Amino acid sequence: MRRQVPLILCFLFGIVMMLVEFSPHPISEGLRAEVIKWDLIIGPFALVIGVITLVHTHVIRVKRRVEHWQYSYLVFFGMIVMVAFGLPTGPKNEVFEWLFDNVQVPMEATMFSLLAFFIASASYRAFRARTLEATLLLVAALIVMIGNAPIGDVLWNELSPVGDNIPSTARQWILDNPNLSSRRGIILGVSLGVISQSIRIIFGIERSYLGGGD
Amino acid sequence: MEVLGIWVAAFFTLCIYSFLYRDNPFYRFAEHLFVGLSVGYGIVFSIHQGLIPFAWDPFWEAITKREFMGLLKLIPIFIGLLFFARVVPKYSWLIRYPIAILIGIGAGRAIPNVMDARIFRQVYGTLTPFGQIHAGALGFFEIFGAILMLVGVICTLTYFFFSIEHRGAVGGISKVGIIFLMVGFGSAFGNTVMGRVSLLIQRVDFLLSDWLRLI
Amino acid sequence: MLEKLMSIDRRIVFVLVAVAVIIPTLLKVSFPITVSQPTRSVYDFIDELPKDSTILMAFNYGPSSLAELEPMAAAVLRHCFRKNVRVIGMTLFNVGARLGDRVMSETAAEMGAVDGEDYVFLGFRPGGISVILGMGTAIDSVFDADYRGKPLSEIPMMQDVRNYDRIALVLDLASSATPEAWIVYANTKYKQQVAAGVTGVMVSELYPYIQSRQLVGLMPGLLGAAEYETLIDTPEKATAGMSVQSFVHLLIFVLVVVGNVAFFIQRRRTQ
Amino acid sequence: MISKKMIPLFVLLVVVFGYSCNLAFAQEAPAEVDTRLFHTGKIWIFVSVILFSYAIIHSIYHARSGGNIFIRRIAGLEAVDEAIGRSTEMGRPILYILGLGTVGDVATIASMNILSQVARKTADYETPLRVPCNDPIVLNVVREMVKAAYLDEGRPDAYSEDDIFFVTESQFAYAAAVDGMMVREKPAAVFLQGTFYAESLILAETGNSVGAIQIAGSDSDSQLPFFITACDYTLIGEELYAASAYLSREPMLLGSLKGQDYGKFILFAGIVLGVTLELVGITWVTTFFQEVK
Repeated sequence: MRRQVPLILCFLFGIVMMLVEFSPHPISEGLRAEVIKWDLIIGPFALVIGVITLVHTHVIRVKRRVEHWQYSYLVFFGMIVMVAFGLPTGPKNEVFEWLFDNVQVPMEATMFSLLAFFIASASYRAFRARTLEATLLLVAALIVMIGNAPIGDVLWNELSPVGDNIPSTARQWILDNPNLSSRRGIILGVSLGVISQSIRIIFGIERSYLGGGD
Repeated sequence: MEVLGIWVAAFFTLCIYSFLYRDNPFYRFAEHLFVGLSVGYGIVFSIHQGLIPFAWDPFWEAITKREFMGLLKLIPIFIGLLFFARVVPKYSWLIRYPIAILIGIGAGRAIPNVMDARIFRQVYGTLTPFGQIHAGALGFFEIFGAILMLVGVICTLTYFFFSIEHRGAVGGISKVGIIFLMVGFGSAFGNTVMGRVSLLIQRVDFLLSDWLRLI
Repeated sequence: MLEKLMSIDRRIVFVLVAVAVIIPTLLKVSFPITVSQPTRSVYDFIDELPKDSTILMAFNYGPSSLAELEPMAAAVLRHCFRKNVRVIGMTLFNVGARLGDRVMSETAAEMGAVDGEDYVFLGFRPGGISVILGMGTAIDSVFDADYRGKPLSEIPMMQDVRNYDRIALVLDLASSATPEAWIVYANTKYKQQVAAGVTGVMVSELYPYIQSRQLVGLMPGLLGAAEYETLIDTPEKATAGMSVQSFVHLLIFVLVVVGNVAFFIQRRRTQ
Repeated sequence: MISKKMIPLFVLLVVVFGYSCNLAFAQEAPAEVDTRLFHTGKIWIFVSVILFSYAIIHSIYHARSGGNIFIRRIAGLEAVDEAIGRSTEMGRPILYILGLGTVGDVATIASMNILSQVARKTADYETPLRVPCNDPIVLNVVREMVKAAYLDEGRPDAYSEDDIFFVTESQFAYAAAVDGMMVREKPAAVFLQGTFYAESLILAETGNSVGAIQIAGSDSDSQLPFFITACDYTLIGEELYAASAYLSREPMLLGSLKGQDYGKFILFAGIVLGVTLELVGITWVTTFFQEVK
């Protein structure tokens, strides 16, 4: 019951989903639509696990008084406020939207914008032409950067006697050519990996998603 | 409310930026509040735009219409409810049922579609320029591009062969593969710089124009 | 001196970056934008659509990449409303729901587009790939109502749109791997035309799909948004942003060069 | 594998499905119905799937029955021991970050396999191993795997469940929290293995700034440039999968790697043959790979 049933379910749903892809027959199409519906219905319940685990983690932090445990109350506070305003009326609630627009959005947007600083610092400190490979990465990155910045074309057209918009043309060439082919190589390899993983999962060879235990 | 909103947003923006100096209580305050809010937001959406339309509505319909066969719709709902077994340690293994179904569906639909979209169509894309070369439809520069693409795809693919030692010819080809990979990663780095800086520009624009009204 | 240069506190770099953004923002400098082919392809595709065609825009981004993708969304929406192309909005990310709703209604108000006739926002449904596949069978099997709760059957523009058959283009505005999901599932399975507007990070990896024609076109981050603004002749935030962008790019360029020169001098000395 | 008890379950499922399909069909009967049982346009995809499945399963059974499977040396793996050794000497923890993937992601599973090998070593050396998780399901699986590793090494006492903990599902809050952890705890070694998104640079750069040895590995190729520039060693794309096979010597992983290599070889041959034939005007290979109508 603990391992076999999940393995059988996984096999059945997997093999059905795979085979219906090859048959345009209405029964097969109906089956496909039904399985997709099941996926849509079951999926949202996974939320339960996330919430339980989060609450559990912070309850333990408070109980054990780990460093900065006081901040855990803020997590509960934020969660409760959002749920209190959003749950009864749905997401089209004024306070809920206000909190999202003026608290959640600026915080997340700002957190991400920290990346601008980090990328500059990483460029300065870690971006070294140590080896041939690193040099290539560096040169390609610099060309693409100058091609992306509108000032690149402006400066080139002002200063250089030959050609128009060479920086953006060079950028486009790198993207269209060496970049494209290396990405394609990666896509081919990774896709074989994805398919092989899926085959292993369906046939119950890969079971790590079940976790350990019996 | 709008002015208050701008000030609140500016306050939290600055709280997060204080991290650039170092980790501090303002940052931690914002970080934890953010975690809470985002989880709360996620709960509301999962319930209102996920559980209610997908599970509750059909469930209610099945109950009120009193159709026996309609009750079959309750099976996936029941399977979904097994996620709650996580609360009871003794039965927490029951969550494997819904997980197994979700994973099985994902794996099953991936196989044919990935084979088609990401293998067949990509190989096809690699071959088509050579048909055009045969037809004489390409100029010198495009022919050069097509050959370079072929070399790039083959060498990159060779780099990812794991069951042969990379010595001799194979080693050489895979070295060329690394060259292509690095140029590709370099272009990603260049584009990412642009992406990240855009985020900063937007925040600075918010602080300078919406909050401080300097522009 | 050299050691000092090599090991400067990263906070000094942070200050330099801040200055390179703040000063040009205040000075409002502006540069012309060169439009790249992949962006032009998206523009041309939408521009050539007959009146009253429908496209689907997926707002698959959160606040984190709002800066890159919202200007793009606004520019494309303006173009569509101007051309009388109807737009169905939806998202696979819960954070995208509020953002998509906002940018659609604001742009519509500005352009005089009517909710339910010229555009509709369906909101969010969890399930990712299953949502994409489910909409291929019947949109109302996934979205029974729009974001405001109005049943699809009561929305005029949704009357003849049952699945992908009447949708001319899916434009995925994405900050993660969703364009590949649309390619693998909507394009392969339903022959749906797909285009994407993505964050800078993802631009490079999607190029193989342009050459193989699995993507109609691709807009690269803020630059893509600025290019689109140039194409529809309405310079807005993205065009201004790209000008500021130039200075930060120059700064990072210089930082990389200085860092490497210092590195080489140091290496030669130790040798 | 499947016992007789399961037969009623099978039957039940088939009945339920059959009925549901009828319902679905009745509701959504399209105007033009394609009643073919098999989509002839997809025959080659079907054949490829079957052949590739055979190659994978055959290689796995070959590996299981003791067949020798060669995997090339992977640079960066030697550094694993070095990193663990260094942490032990310095008495600082090891931080193992699995990224934002779910248990369905190949990269996450590969990463969990590598983690399990790392855990075996930290169990021996009693080096604290801290694993902040982003996905609750991953968390549960990882706990089991690490516990099993400590048990196998005979050190169940050294295993601490609190060291493997859930942070948040929110991407940025996760990055910020792990970042804060790096600054506070100053780990000597940081492993960044799995599926990563934009948080990769923050994590790698902060790890770099606290002076940790960093070993990265990911198949999220848009994030690889940052790992390559900011980390000491980086496993690129499939190298991550190969590394997990190489370290664990698990027949399943070795076998599938071999099977995938067969697949690559066929693609390789297909491309070379296709190009050659195209150049002389023969198009059947290209037609083979063409879009299904």
